Amino acid sequence: MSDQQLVAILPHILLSALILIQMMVIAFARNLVTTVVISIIALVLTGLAFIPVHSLIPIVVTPLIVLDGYAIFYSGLILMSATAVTLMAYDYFKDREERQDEFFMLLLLATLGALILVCSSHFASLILGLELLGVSLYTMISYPRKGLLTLEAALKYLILSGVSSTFILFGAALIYAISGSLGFAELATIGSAENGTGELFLTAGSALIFGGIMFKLSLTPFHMWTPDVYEGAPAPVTAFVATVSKGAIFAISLRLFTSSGLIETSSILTGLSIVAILSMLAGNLLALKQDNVKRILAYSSIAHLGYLMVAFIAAGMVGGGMVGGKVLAFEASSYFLFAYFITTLGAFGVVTIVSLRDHEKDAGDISNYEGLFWHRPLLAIMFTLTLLSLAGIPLTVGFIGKFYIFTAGVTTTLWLLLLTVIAGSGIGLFYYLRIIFAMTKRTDASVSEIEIPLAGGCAVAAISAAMLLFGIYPAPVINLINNLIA
Amino acid sequence: MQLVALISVLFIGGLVAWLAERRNHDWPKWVSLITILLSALLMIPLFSLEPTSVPLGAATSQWLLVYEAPWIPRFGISFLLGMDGLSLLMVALTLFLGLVALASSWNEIDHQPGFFQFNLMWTLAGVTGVFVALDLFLFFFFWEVMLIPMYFLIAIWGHENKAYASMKFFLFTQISGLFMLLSILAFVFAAADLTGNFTFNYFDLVGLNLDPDLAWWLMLGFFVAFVVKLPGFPFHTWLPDAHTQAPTAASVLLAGILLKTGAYGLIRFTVPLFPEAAMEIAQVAMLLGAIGVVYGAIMAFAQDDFKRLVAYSSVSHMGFVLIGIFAWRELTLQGSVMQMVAHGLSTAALFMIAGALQHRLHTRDVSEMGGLWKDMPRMGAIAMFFIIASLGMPGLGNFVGEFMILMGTFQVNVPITVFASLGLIVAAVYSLVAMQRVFQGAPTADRNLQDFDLREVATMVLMMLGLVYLGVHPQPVFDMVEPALTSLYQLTGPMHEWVGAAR
Amino acid sequence: MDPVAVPVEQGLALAAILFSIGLTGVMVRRNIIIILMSVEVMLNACALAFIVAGAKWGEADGQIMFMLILSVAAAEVAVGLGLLLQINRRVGSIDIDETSRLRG
Amino acid sequence: MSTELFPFYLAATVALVSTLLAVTRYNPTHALIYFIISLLATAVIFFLLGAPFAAVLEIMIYAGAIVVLFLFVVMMLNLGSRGDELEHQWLKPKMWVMPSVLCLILFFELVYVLSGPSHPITGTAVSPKEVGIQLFGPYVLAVEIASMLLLAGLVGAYHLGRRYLSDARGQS
Amino acid sequence: MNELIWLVPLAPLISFTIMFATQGKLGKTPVAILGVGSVGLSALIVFSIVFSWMNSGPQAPYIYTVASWINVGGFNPKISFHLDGLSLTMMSVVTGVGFLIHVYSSLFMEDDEDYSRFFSYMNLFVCAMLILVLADNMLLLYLGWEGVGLCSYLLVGFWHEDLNNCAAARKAFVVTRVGDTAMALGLFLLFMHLGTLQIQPMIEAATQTWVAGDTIPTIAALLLLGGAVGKSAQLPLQTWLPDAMAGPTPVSALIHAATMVTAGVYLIARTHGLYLLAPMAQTAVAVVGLATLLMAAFTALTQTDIKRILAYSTISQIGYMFLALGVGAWASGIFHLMTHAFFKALLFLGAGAVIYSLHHEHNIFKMGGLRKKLPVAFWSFLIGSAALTALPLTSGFFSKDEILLAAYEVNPWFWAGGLLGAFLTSVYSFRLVFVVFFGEAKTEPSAPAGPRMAVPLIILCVLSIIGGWFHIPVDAVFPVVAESHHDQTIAIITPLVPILGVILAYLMFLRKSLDFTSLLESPLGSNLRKFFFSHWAMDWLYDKVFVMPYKTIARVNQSDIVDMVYEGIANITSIFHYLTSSTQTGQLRWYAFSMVAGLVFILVIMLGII
Repeated sequence: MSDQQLVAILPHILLSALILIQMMVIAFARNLVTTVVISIIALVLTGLAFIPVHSLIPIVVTPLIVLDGYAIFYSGLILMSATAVTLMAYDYFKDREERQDEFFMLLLLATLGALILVCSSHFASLILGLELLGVSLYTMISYPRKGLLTLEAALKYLILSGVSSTFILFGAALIYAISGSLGFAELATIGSAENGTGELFLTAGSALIFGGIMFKLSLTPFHMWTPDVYEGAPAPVTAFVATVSKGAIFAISLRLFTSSGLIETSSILTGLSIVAILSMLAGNLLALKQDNVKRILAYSSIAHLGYLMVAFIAAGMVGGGMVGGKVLAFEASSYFLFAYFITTLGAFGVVTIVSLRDHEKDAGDISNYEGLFWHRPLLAIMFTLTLLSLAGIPLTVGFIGKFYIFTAGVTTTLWLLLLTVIAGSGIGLFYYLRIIFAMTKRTDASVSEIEIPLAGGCAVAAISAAMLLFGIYPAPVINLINNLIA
Repeated sequence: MQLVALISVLFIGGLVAWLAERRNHDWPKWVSLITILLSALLMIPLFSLEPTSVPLGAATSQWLLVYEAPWIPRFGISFLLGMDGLSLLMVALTLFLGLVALASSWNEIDHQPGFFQFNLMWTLAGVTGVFVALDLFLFFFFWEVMLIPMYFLIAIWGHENKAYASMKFFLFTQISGLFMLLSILAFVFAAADLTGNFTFNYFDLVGLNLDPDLAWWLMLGFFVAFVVKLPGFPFHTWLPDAHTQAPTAASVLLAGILLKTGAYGLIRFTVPLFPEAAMEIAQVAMLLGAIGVVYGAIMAFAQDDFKRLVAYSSVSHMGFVLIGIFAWRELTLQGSVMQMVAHGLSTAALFMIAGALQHRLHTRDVSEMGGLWKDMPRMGAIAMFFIIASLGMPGLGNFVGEFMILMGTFQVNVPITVFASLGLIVAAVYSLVAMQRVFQGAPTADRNLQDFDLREVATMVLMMLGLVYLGVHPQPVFDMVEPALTSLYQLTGPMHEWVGAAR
Repeated sequence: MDPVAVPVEQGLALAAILFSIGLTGVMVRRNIIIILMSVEVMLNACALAFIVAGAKWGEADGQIMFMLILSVAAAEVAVGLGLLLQINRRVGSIDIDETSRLRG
Repeated sequence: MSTELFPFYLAATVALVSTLLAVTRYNPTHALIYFIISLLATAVIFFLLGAPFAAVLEIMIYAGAIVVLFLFVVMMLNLGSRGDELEHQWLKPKMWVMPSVLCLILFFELVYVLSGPSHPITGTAVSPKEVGIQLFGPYVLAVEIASMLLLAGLVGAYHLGRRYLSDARGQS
Repeated sequence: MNELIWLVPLAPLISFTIMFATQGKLGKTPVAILGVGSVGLSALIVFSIVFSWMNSGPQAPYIYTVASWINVGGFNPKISFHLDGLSLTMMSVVTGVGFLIHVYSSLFMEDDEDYSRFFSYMNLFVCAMLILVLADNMLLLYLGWEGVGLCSYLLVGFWHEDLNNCAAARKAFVVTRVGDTAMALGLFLLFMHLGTLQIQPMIEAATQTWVAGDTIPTIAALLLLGGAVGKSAQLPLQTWLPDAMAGPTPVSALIHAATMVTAGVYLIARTHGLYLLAPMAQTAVAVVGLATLLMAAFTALTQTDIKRILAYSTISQIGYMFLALGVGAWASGIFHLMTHAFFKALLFLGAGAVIYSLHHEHNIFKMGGLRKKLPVAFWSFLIGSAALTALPLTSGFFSKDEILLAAYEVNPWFWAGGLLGAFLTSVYSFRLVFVVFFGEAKTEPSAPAGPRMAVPLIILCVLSIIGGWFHIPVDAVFPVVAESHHDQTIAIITPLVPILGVILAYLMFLRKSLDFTSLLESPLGSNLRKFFFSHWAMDWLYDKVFVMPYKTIARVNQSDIVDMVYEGIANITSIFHYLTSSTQTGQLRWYAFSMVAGLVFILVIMLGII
């Protein structure tokens, strides 16, 4: 392995090393603040370590890992999200579980898994990254062991996620059987050379892989675990599942399907389109009259991943005229995910803060938010912003994200999908507005007891600011994405 | 820069008003007042501007002011504002009605006045933005921005059924808005294929030779969004609910200016961008307008809720605007603009009266009213004036608008004109019935009611003078919008010929 | 020893059958232990498929994937059984239906 | 059908039958023992396919470590027969119908994919040495990541399996 | 003097504005001075103009432009006044009679607390009417046209605490609006083809564009006729006028007798050039007039309410004017308009005096024997009725005679019908006189009205008698009608018929020597009577055909059927929500099942099996 390659995986090495250091520190001097500080340092250092990497891209490090702009962008997103979750989790667990330190270690491990995922170029690293992420998450979800709901959520996630991993594995095995290769890029050359049976093998394999990925992305009909896990898991962990986990998996699946050329098969595109439509409709319909905010966010994430699939599908379409379909599709999905990341983090940040009062149960029910506008206006405004952003209303980053989805769809003339996006957005508005409306109710409810903690408060405030800033002036992020991806 | 300042003043004023609430419960409304006056002050120099030479297609120039700054260069989106006579008039109306709305809510809002004023100001800012935005993306941006504060105004300070009404309002406008977004994007990409230039700039997009089928669909996206907002039949059903449940100030803004954004959009975008496609749909649009005129009037007649009644009358009146726009003659366009302004004033006043009644009687049900003239002669007389205005009495602004629309449309399509003219009759029916049920008859109970006070009378008189002025001396308004309309009118050459040939 | 000339398709078919049996187990059983075991059956089927494929190409990759699957299985089982213990401690049962409260 | 393939079919049949029995037993201990048999049969197949190293690992780690872990847990839980009875009540034959049908469809789809001209394995056996070279060559990072994966599993199992300090204090 | 023409409509307008702005804060005296004085000022100016015209002989039309109004795309109506013989005549009537009625009202309405509001409306009415007659273009005319309609509405519903008055007022407005809309359409049609609405150029252009009998001028003329019919209460839009008697009596005198209802006549006379191009439309005018005059006369015979009798007589008399216009006797029509204004105002004001003295009693059969107690009223009625009946030497005689003779020239049937009408007129007029003023007293009147009511009555009495000798200066306006050579017998029969009617009325109602009771109580007779009494069941018919269906539709659709579509969409969405959320059972095995099902589905699709 050359020096350059070592530098290229420096972030991962650094993060692993710091995890080990953290473990040592926990073993010898258990202290929550120290642990959290180490976590933050680890995340920041890892982020900084990408700077030297930037000058080397694209670079292949063993067949397993490839570092390019795409990977760097998603790594950045993941690290940002992990940092925010760390801050929220600090507030959340401060007074809850008797030993909180391991949580932060697991958080770092999960983050490492996600980082590996986004830069993997081989089924081995794909599976390992996926499992590193997953295994850490199982424990994170069930971390407050006293709550039954958390255990149930973790168990459901563990079993179903395990099943979905086997889907991916079996699919990979099929593909390997026909192509003799486990690296993504080689698939592109082999796939076309094979005869009819090979084609079927490839398609069946990718269908299986896609089935597994759809589970992780909670796309219909693989979505059923989502609301239960979202509701059961502690709010910061839900934020992590919703952002890091889904984002990383989306990134790798987009890379897998595009670099292997699988996505350009028309039957696969048809399947993807149907899944996307079903997700948009089912996600929004399920949320329509839901009374639990965490479940609403779960359903809305199903719908959002459906929207994201529009960009995914656009990446497989030829054409696109002026702006080039594939590049735009990548750009669109990246921006949309960026928007989705900060919006979701904001939403769960608020849920976390509201949940701090009650140690038994997270603030799920919509009634927990009534009157928030009048008693904790700042918190309410931040939540309103996130909800509007989820709904894709201007002034927020979610609007630009949806704009990108529309753009990607329009350039590739995916009219049916876009009409579904419109229908879904329409239904979506209903439940987002319901939450906002609940917040504006005039009650002298107990929301006035809510105290805004320093760490989580800062995180949510920063996220809201970013939501507004990049909603109004998205050019910096767009330029960044273009520099890294195009 | 003046335009940027104008919009920013309103945005910032809203924020300040909100913050001011922490100091004193009464400060926000004063902040709002100062904000509106300040922006009005900013507008004064604009009235003396002469059109500059910004090319717009092959047509003559109409623009008084244009401001451009880069925004999202990736897509050729810029922060492009432009003002011509039409925009100027609409912005002036916006500010005036903002003032009226402020006056109508002066003593009405006890709950969270700061946030109320914030929403009021931001609605005004959003609407102002809509009227001056010339980048399609920016236009859509403002189009949506004005919805949220309006949603809050209804959802927080509305009446008993506010959740339903605000939701309906938002859903209708938002979903139709997404269709427009789809159209905008498809249009921009189609245009980029055509010109090789990737841009949302109105000036660059006007006058392109699109594929007719594509243009038709694109036009439809714009059309739906604007007609829902207008609101045209059969997309009008959000309006009665929204108006009924909204607080007075919001009703005033909604009826007075938000509906006008739909008409403005049709004039500014739908027809000039897709003249041939608009030509194809013109007959249908006019028919929808005519149905709206009559249907709205019949519905207004049937209502027991005073605000609902006025809301349906808006449907009826805006139907004329729709007819006028799609008849697309100089006469009808001018008539439509006049109708927009006059309807803004008369309906705003009627909503103020409805609000005042609700404030005093705690009901909007007209069957519980009656004989109120006796109790409140000033209000009765003023209400009579506006009822008369809204049924199209010559000498007042509404008449000028309606008459010119019908007269111009007659040259384009006789049956539709005849049908729409029925609206003149049914308008008289519902207006006078409303007048009778609310104000006439013997007082039903011994109510000790406060007649209009000085503030209310002053606002009303201002609007009355406005309507009379528009009725007897409308020419300044016509002159103001004339360059704008003429150049838009020239842009669409073929449609003009077609309309002329249709007889 | 040279490998037996098993047709690749038959090897994969065996893996597919095992996979399906495991899947059925997950769908039918209520005992969490057996559900976990069924997942292991599926993982094992995948491992078999990789070995078969690796044998077809005569490469080490298949076996390496098998080893990775082994570690995955180990990690999952460790956490899964930990969860199981905790659930049994809280609920007093390892019946999946008795722990189910989240729905709607 | 050549005799050469006979061991393969025998092992395959054993694997199939034992796996079937494993997922249908009411008693978890029985099920796990059938699973071990299935794993052993699989190991034979691995061996036949020219992967002796994998076969050894299958027996040592899969059957010897992982499944034994299961057995330990079953014993720790000391479930008695209540769970079996419940399972017995629940597992009516009709419960198997829909899932089995679905799995059959899935299976036939895979068979459809596999139903091309046959590709007999022609390669040579891959020795443990070769595997080792590969593992610490191109796959070195995978080994590292797997170590982190096991670390995560370790930490998780530690956290979940540990009793609460308060509980422990209460008992002592 | 002509230059002061702008002040004529302005003076009442200013007065209106002041009173509206002060909202009853002024005392009654200032209001009276302002209200009466402003109209007086207008009258003064008008009569000085008349005087100067008389002195200088026929003059060319004088056009005074106040301001430009609208100038858009070739449509440029101005606010400008057209002064010629016709408008001068109309103005004289409006301001002259109007002034008298104002004077009268200042006493009649003295006890009303809304005195100021009353005069503000009256002034606004005068202003609107003056604009109507002075307008140089059809748009301005339309402004006045709608303005008088509005004032009519306001004044009929003046006592708005009684909802019946409001309903009557609304009916007046809406029914006339139907006609107005037709008229507006006529204007659109004319503008489309002629490019202007300025009356004189428009008529000139019309004559250059079309020849007599063309379709478009016929349609336009018929549409204008629609407007005229509405405003002048002719068939089929006459039903509002009797109900409009709900207003104060001076209002009835001013609006529903003397001035506003004649607007239709004025309109047709003003646009007679168009009717000359449309002989069919002109015949329609005559037929409408004839039918209306007969129908209203029959109805008047059976009425018992003093004001309703007068109302139907108004409708009938305007029918004569239409008849005149229809047969081309333009000047006679306008002449009858003027004389009718005198005697009808007289009759109404007289009726007002009676009602005033009898504490708002309207039923004539509860009156009687008032001849001695209310002499002024009695003489007013007598003279007014005589003029109405067209007894020789009264003003009405001259005008009606001209009309009938002209009608004979065109079609003897018109003449015969008109004559029958004249006969009926004399019967019902003198029925009224005899029942109210002769016989025994049934209600004791209070003191007769003061001089402010008496003086206008006396002046109008004089005018009703001598009005026939006035020469209206319309020769220059209308085409010269060829000298008629009618039969001597016709010329003799025509004035005799009314006298016969008077005699019949005398015998029936005063001497009671003729008794038709048995005839009236026969089934046919009583039904016919009911039929006439209900004004030929027109109200009933309109109620069933227009009002009820409209109300029913409106009520049925109160909650907006269109909204149900959207509600339906919302409900379907909700149903889908419940369907989908029932899949979230929380059962792990179901979740796994759905995953496998999904996988099967994906495989099926991706493998292209389906």
